[in-house]
Amino acid sequence: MSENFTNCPVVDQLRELDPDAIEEVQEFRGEVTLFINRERIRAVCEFLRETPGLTFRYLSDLTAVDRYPLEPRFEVVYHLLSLESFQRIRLKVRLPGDDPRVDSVVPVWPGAEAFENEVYDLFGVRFEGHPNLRRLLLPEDWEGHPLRKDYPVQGEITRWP
Amino acid sequence: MVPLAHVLTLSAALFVLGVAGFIIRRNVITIFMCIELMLNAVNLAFIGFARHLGSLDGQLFVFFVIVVAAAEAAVGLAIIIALFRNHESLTIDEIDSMKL
Amino acid sequence: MDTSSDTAFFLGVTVVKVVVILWVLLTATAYLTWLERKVVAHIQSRWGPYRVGPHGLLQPLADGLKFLFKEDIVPADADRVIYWLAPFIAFTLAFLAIAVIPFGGSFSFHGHVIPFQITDLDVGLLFVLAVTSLGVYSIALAGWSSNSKYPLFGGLRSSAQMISYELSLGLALIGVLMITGTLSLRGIVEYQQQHGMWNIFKQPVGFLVYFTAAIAETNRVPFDLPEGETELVGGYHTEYSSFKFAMFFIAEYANMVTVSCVATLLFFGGWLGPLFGPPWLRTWLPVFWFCFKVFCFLFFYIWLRGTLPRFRYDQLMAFGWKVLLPVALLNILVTGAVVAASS
Amino acid sequence: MAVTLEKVPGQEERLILSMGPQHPSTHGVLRLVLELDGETVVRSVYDIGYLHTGFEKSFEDKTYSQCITLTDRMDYLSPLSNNLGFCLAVEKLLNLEVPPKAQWIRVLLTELTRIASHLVWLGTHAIDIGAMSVFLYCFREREEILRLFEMVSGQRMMTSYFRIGGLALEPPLGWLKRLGKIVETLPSRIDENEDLLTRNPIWMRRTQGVGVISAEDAIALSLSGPSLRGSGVSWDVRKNEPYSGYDKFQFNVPTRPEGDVYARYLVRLAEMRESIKIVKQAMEGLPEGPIRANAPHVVMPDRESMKTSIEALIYHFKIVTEGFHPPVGEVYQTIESPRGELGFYIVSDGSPKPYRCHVRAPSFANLQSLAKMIEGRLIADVVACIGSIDVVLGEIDR
Amino acid sequence: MVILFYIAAIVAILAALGVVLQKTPVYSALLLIVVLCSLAVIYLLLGAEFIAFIQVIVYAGAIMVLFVLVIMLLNARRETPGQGSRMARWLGGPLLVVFLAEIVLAAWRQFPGAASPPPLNAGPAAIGQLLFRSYVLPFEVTSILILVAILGAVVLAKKS
Repeated sequence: MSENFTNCPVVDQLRELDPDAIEEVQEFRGEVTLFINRERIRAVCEFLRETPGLTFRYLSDLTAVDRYPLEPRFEVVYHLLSLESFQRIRLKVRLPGDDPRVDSVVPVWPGAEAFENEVYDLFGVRFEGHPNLRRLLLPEDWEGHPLRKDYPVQGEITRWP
Repeated sequence: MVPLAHVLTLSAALFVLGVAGFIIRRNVITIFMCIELMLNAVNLAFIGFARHLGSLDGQLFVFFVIVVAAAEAAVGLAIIIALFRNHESLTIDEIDSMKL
Repeated sequence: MDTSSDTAFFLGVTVVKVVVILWVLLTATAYLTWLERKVVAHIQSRWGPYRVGPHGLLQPLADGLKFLFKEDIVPADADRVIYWLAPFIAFTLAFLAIAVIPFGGSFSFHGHVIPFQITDLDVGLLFVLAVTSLGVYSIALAGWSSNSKYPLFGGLRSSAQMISYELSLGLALIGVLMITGTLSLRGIVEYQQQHGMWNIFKQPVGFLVYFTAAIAETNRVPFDLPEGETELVGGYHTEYSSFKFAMFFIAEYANMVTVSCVATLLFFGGWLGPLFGPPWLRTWLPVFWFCFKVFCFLFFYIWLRGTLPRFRYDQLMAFGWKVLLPVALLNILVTGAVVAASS
Repeated sequence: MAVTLEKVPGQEERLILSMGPQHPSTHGVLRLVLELDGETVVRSVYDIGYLHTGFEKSFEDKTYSQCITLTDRMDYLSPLSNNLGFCLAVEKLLNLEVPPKAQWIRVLLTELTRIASHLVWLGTHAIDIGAMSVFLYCFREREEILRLFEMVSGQRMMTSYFRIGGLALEPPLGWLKRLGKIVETLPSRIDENEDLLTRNPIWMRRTQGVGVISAEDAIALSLSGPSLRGSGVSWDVRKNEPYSGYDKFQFNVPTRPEGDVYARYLVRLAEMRESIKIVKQAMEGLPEGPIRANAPHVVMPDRESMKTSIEALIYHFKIVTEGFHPPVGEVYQTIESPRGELGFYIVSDGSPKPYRCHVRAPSFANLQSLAKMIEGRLIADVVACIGSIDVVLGEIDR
Repeated sequence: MVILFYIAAIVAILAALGVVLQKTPVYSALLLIVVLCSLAVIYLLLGAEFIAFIQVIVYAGAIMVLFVLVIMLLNARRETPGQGSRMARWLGGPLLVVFLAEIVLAAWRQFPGAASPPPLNAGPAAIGQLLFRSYVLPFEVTSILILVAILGAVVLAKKS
């Protein structure tokens, strides 16, 4: 977990593109995690997908983690995969609890639509520019976002009519 | 044997009913069906005459009428479908322009 | 013998025949369902019904009872009159067609010659065609009156399908008619008897077209799109339950029987077959041959069901119009040329 | 849930059809809302969540070992793949090496799971298109494989056989013999099914050119597994990022360039044959040795040592009552499940329960391609396409 | 036989009344099928066997199926009552009755009583002979007409 971790060519190339894009780099069990500036996530994703030699063309996964009660509370996690070099990389965007919104990556990967819907549904993170942000797993009129850490686990006792 | 007059009376009654329906109904499809009713009334008269005269020509006319009715139904229903597409309605009062 | 007692005798015999044939047909259709379950089960290497009676032989009875006592559900917005009418139309028409089917020669009873047939019409084949052509109403109306989307699709599909395939069905038979020169079903069989050759050898193409179209007419695999349970849930009878459903069910199997009977009569020599033994056997053997041939067709139906996937709607229409119809027309053309050349 | 489609003004004659969740061929409780022009699908939206059980929330309140039983129930047609994915992820988190015998048996069982799962797919796909018999043949074969699972784990479907660091038990005696018999008969049984379908003109007409997805679209839509390989992209986690010793096995990754339903069908059939090859290799080269890693604080001791060793008893008590403490960190481990790339993303805060565990369900991503496949096609094709991407709703809704 | 004629006639008239008075198109169509079938029975009684079955096969079995199909397709429910012109309402009925009376009167005067008609051979063979000998030109013309009708129907129903 070092700020000056440079064993990954992606990091250098990204720093070249935009010095402010990467906030932090971590490595654990051989997996590289880049913390990306919230404003730049779409640009970074586009860059990673398009740049020859990197070609992280495949969005493997998109999810979120709630670090409640820490702030910034939410981390949106992107797992990218390069089908050519068999590399994986993890991007993270930190979002504050009072304004959990981030640019959608659907314009970059249409396949992100369902994943972002799910994160919106279960975490309440809003994705700007998502074509059809909706509750995916829970009913339309559901209140709250169950995967948040402050969501009551016990709930109310349901009375059947 | 059935007297010819009775056959013709039935035929006339059906024809008049067809005309009445043609006048009082508002739905295009029903109106079309009333036309079919009139055709059938005429067919009945043909068959009656064929029997009366002992000639097959009347029956052949019925044959032709049926065939033509089939063609007419195909075209007529196609027109009705086209009308419905453009007017969203089957009521004859609302379809008053010649344009489809 | 005076005519009035003659007429009375004729009427009595006809009533007896109607009752017997109806009973036989109802039982046959009931056991056809059993046969289907059994055969398909064996095709799929399982046992099929085995609980009710030995080898599940009483299963049709159990099914019938179940249908009788199940709750009858009518959809809330259904057009009730037509919703009721549709299964009755299906049922009646399916059993009406059997009236002109001869299933044997004739036997004598107290000096009267009684044919194995309810009534012999000069235009018997036309009667069968007329009755089956009305069968489409039951399905179309059932689909429409349920006021539900899947049945509506099933109804629309079947209307289009039946109109399309009826053409080929009728045209396929014309070849036979041209050869035999009669519309009487009994006459067609007698023609085959006189010429000592089944029509299948003269009209193989006609038979193939007829049977393919007939499978489509009876909505069976691989043309069972109006039901298509994996696409349209149950097609036109999705919303039907209890005895009304049973009527559709029975009608479908009765139609299969009718279609197989017509195929037997027109192409496979009807009740013709080797005769031997004492006179009573000679009287009843034709009936046996007839039933045996019909059974073979029914078995083929079931076999298809266990084997083939289903067509898609557009493919079905394309097949009907672009393959079956031209082949049927060509068959007529060739048959006509041959008949004209040989006469 | 409860999605609706609004009618486009001026197109009132179009029909909005709600297909599912109660429908014979939506493979569970998938609901599709279709806008139909005649029988042609104009637009479609899928609606899921009818089987939502909140596994991801439940994971957070269970120790790592307890989570394994939950993973069974996600993709209920391939429980062992799910077990494996989760165990591998936790093992990666713990940096735990699994002994070769356990790895081999894991490979063997997950490949059997793949065959069993593909058999269910083949059967249901065939019955969707109207071929009834194939369905029952496939289930007959699958039952044989499920009996094997029952022999090793005591359960036909919810096996929970893999443990973090190895396996639950030694496979019973006579198991390999039985396995050998099944492996011998399986190829001919697959041939039988193929006889009924592959060259069948009706089958080919129903599947060829239907639901075409190009390679670019497949990648952009995060498609994975056989559906991706059916579009000509040769990506298989087993081959490209080997786990659990897959690099020691010889097998091919079948692909087809067409991208239609038929291509996906052929790919899956070929995969079943490849799986049989892997199973044979694993059977023949099964190494001797322990079935659990030597990590007493993580892996449960066996019953014998518990009776003789006080340390083993204490470890047992600690693992059962408290669980183990992995290091703080996060891992993402993918495996090739029968449906595609199954990923487990586990965030650990050092406590015995995962802080967050996300499942990247292959069906969840694959389902997105459905809209692209069916728009402009007929209702009957919808059914064929759903079958061809082989979705399992338990996994989608989690 | 004669009784059968009157039964069929009464059924036909009642059903035709239904066709005209029903407000739901499907009922009208069904009743029209009843009319067609009872007419077929009358044809049978009048010695037109072939035509009777053609009537059922073609008219009831094909043409009316098209009607039902179109009604289903366009989902035509009860029609809305229109405001017809008052003159039609007051004059139409009596005029129709007068029209009917005229025809009936003429028919009864022209053809009184039951004449014994000459024998008639109306089998398919006889009809075929006549059709393809004396009426071969009309026959061909109708076939062209049907072709044209098919083309017209396809063009009309096709979506623009």
